[in-house]
Amino acid sequence: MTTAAAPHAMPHAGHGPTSFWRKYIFSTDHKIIGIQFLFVSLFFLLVGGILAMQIRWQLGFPGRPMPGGGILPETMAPGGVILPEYYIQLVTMHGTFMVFFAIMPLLVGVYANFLIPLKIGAHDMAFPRINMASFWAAFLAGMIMLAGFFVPDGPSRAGWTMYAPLSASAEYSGVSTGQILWCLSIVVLGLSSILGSLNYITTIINNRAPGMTWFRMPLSVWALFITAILGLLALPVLSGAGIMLLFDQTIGTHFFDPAAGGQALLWQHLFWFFGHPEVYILILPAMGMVSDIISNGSRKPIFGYHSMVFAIVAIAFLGWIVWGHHMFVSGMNPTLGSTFMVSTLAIAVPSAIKTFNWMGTMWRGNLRFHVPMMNAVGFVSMFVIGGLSGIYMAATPLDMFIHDTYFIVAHIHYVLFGGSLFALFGAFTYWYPKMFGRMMSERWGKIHFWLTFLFYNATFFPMHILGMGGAMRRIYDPTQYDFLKPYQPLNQFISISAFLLFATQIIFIVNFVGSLFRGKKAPANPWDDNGLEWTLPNPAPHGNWEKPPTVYRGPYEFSSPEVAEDYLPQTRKLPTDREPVLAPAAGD
Amino acid sequence: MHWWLPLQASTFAKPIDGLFVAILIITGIAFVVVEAGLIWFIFRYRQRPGRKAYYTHGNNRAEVIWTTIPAVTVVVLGLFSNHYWVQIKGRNSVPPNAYPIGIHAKQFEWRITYPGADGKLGTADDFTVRNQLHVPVGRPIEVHLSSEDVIHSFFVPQLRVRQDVVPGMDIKAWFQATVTGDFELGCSQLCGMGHYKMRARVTVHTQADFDAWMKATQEGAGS
Amino acid sequence: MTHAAVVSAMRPPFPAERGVDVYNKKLGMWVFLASEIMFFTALIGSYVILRFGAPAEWALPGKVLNIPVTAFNTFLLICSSVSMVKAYAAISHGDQKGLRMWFGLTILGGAAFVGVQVYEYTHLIRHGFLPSGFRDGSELAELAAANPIVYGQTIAGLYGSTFFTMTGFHGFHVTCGVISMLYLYITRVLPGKYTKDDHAGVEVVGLYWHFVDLVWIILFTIVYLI
Amino acid sequence: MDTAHKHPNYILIWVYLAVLTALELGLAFELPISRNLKLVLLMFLAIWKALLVAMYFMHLKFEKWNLRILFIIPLPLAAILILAVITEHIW
Ligand code: HEA
Ligand code: HEA
Ligand code: CUA
Ligand SMILES: [Cu+2]
Repeated sequence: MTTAAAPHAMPHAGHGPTSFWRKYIFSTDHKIIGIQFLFVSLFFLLVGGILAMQIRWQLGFPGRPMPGGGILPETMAPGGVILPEYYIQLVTMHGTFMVFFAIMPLLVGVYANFLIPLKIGAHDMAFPRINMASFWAAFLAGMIMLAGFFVPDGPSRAGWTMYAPLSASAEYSGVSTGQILWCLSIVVLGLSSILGSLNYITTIINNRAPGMTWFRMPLSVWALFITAILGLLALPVLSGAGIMLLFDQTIGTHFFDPAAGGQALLWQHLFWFFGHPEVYILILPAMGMVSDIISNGSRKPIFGYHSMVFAIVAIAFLGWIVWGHHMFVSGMNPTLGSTFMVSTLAIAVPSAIKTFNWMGTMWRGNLRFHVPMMNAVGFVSMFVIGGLSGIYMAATPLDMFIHDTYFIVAHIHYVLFGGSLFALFGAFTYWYPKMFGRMMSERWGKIHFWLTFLFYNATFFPMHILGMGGAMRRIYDPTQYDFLKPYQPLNQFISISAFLLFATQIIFIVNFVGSLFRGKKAPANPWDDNGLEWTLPNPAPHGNWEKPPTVYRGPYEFSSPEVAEDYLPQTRKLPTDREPVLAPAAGD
Repeated sequence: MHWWLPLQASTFAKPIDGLFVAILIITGIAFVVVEAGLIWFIFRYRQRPGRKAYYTHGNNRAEVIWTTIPAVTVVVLGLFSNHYWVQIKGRNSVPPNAYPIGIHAKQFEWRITYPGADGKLGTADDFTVRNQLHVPVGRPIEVHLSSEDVIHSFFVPQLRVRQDVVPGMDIKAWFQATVTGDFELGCSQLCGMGHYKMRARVTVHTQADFDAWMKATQEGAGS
Repeated sequence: MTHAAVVSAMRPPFPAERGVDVYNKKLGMWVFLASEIMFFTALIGSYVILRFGAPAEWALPGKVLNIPVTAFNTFLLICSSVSMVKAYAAISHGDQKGLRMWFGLTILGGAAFVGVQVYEYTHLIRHGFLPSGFRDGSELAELAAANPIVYGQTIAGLYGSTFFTMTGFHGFHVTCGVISMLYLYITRVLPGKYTKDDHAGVEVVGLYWHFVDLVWIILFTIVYLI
Repeated sequence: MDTAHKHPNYILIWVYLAVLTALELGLAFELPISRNLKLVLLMFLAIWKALLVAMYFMHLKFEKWNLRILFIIPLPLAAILILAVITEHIW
């Protein structure tokens, strides 16, 4: 049914800038910027993955020379044997790259940029040049972070959470330059995120197409909108804290230095006040895109649209008042601990709403298992495990036992890999045709999904067992502890699964890169979807629509009895539809 | 290898493990409902030619149900765990007869100060040993935690006790061992490159053995 | 006529301005200011928290810092805020001359503020007040040694850390403001590019400028007077 | 730009601000009042001034709620952060 949209989709060659530099490098086109983010963050995802493999080698086979580790310098791994200080750097940088430079830009940088204008019917972002600045700032931040590996003493050694005073003094951690680079990079990244967020917020509020009222927006746009608000308000706190940490290291201030009256816990409060909203930045867009994909795959309207929106808002709001759950045993006031426990547990409620609405959407649907749908269902099933393990930790007395153990590591990876990354694998495949005009291979996509699903669970599920046994995080050599020695076979099993998991990702890389050149040419609307983006040719031209599309309904009208097909694009005018009033005020 | 929680060696173990089991049951039910539902839907509703999905935008009764049930569950759960939390970490939770032990953490060792014969810290007969925590069984122990440099964390899995040791703060934590035996005290907060080997032996004695150990060590150290 | 045609006829080229009835640049600036609030929350919040939890009393107001000079500086910034809003009022009546005068005055006020702050900093540093506390052997260090309570000797390090970080970042914001206003002055105000109906730049940079003023009002009170 | 027509008397606001600043300055000297009272008064004056700037110079008084809310959202967050961490020191 693409014909209905044809009047709006007028490909216009020569409209955009033509020189290579203006078109692909310093582009202000939101789609190109999204694609730039995509390549850069996939690179960092790969970097994070390679670091993870070294972590797993050391944990599975402590003290043995790592295959290929010989190329590392003496200061990191003499003869391929990982040193304790290098191990900490691996963990620190793995967490940092994955959170700040892979998942966050993949979700927000790529999909907020790419999808928001396409899905609300705008020509571009409200401030295209600020958008470009946001990308280049993020790129710069990534390079600064990466540079840490090449300076004397290497990158930071304080964990991705950078707890002061360890991070605040070279005397304690043993690195100065690398630590300074970490702070600088985070400040620049903060700036980039703020610029990005203000763009997304303004665009969504002001630049919606006629008829695209608030409650006709796809849930992905809703999620990205709320995420942008979180980013806008959370990142400056991290920047501020990062600056204070930087000053503690460089100009001798004493914010986090107890000897001079500073407070070690202040860092933790600031970091987690940012940090918890941050983890919702890492999941909400994934939830939004999964909602879109599940509705499409089920050929059924999303179940409980309004409660889904409400749940997103509730999660975001509650996200601000739970940060203390990372600090239950930090020496924080125990009464505060009780408060934070209650607010943390409360988040289970909106999360339950989301989970059950996804299930409600699939119920009595007509499920099409294309690759995005498989990944989306994988997301729901895995995110639930991660979310439920959060309940153990939210219970304060229990957290006293499992805090900083592998139980937490399992939680992290169930929500971030099982959650965000599965959603992303779905999203990559789903919007690939819109980005590149070709399809990714269906067959290899399915193989990749199943193998990833298998090895991913084999890698991370046993970590719960380790955690229950009391195995601490960030331990270079678990065999130091007698009570952990018996767990070594399990550690080896995890490591081997992790290597296989990594190897599986090669399928994705080949599929992704290969399809750029030899993928099947994409039909106009490959997933029979209702979204505005599919009224445009693949890939969409610069400026998107010649004339703004008019929107007549919400994005989830699948299997509507009004039409014969099982989908009904947002732009298709039925005889019963009225023209939208010109400028809908906020909130309809 | 152990597939379950470690040995229960302190009074905290019962409530904490009980809570674990309770949450395991709650989340287990939620888990089974979700996963079984998903699998069922995947098979039951997979695409078949000529069928159309059931067109609905939702159902308010269903929303109310799956909002209320989790809400009530977490409220109850919160009440229970807060009850134990107050007993374990609450501000007045340390029993008055608790036996004080000073623990000073520094990169990368534990300095453990015993009160000596008079049972009070900060007096002349105190003595300090490195990386050895000896405690009597069946008696509440109050550890005074302090740090020289960075944040460390006092963690003994079998005793189910953990408390961060923060420089500039004077933190008190308590526990009461219920069985004798040898355990390990691990540092569970990243504190530098030696973090992984910052551990100490924990020995839980009978009171008589503890007194004997104390006497022997004090003479050895005091001379 | 189709709807789309109506739209493009009425609001060329694209109906960008819906939602809150505020044009993009202004909305964007407000959104940006919301994030600035959180940035200053981190800095000011840390100050409040550190001061509240400090093991000793802060130095008494006016002992280390020079209140009269800063009060004058506060007044300068308030004046430049007024001149900014006068510039905006002028151009919204199409008054080019008024715009040029008031906008110019604003820049001057901002620059003077930065100048006074630089003077204040050099003065303080010369007397021995550094981000790390009182410099050993300096005038301030001796005074503090003689009178540890009045000068909050034991926590001078915190005093220095918070003072320089907060006022420094505020000064940085003022500097950015001055530079961007100067840029606008040269490229748009002097050539007369702003008109009665199109002066978004003045309004938007004005919002930023007032915000910076607002932050200073808070900072002046909590850093210098309390 | 419909605010163009309702410009308040800016000079009056300026006088207000100047007077309030002078008052603050007066409070900075040693006075026979308790420190806490002084603190409250100073904060009161500072917030009053800040509100004047926000309301008149930044025209929040003349904007609709949907814009005002932008400025307001961060404030409770800031308050939550500061209050929660402060309770650390009074337990
Ligand atoms: C995407 C990221 C993400 C997400 C979404 C979450 C979601 C949640 N997290 Fe997680 N968390 C992290 C990323 C994330 N977390 C990271 C990275 C860390 C470690 C940081 C570090 O220290 O390095 C961490 C650490 C962490 C801790 C600190 C542990 C410690 O260090 O001791 C806690 C404690 O409460 C916690 C709790 C929760 C809870 C309650 C949720 C909830 O939002 C989950 C809600 C979801 C569900 C509950 C499932 C769906 C609901 C149902 C099926 C209904 C039925 C359920 C019930 C009736 C209970 N998380
Ligand atoms: C998004 C977040 C994310 C992801 C995806 C991962 C992925 C993995 N992580 Fe983890 N991890 C964290 C976030 C993440 N991690 C965080 C925040 C911490 C805490 C850090 C700290 O304590 O400070 C942590 C800590 C952590 C530890 C604990 C270390 C310790 O405490 O001592 C371990 C140990 O096994 C581990 C292992 C792994 C493994 C084996 C993977 C595997 O899944 C990796 C598999 C490989 C890939 C996913 C890459 C594939 C690449 C592509 C698909 C790119 C394609 C490229 C192109 C097309 C160009 N991670
Ligand atoms: Cu001490 Cu880790
Ligand atoms: Cu959290």
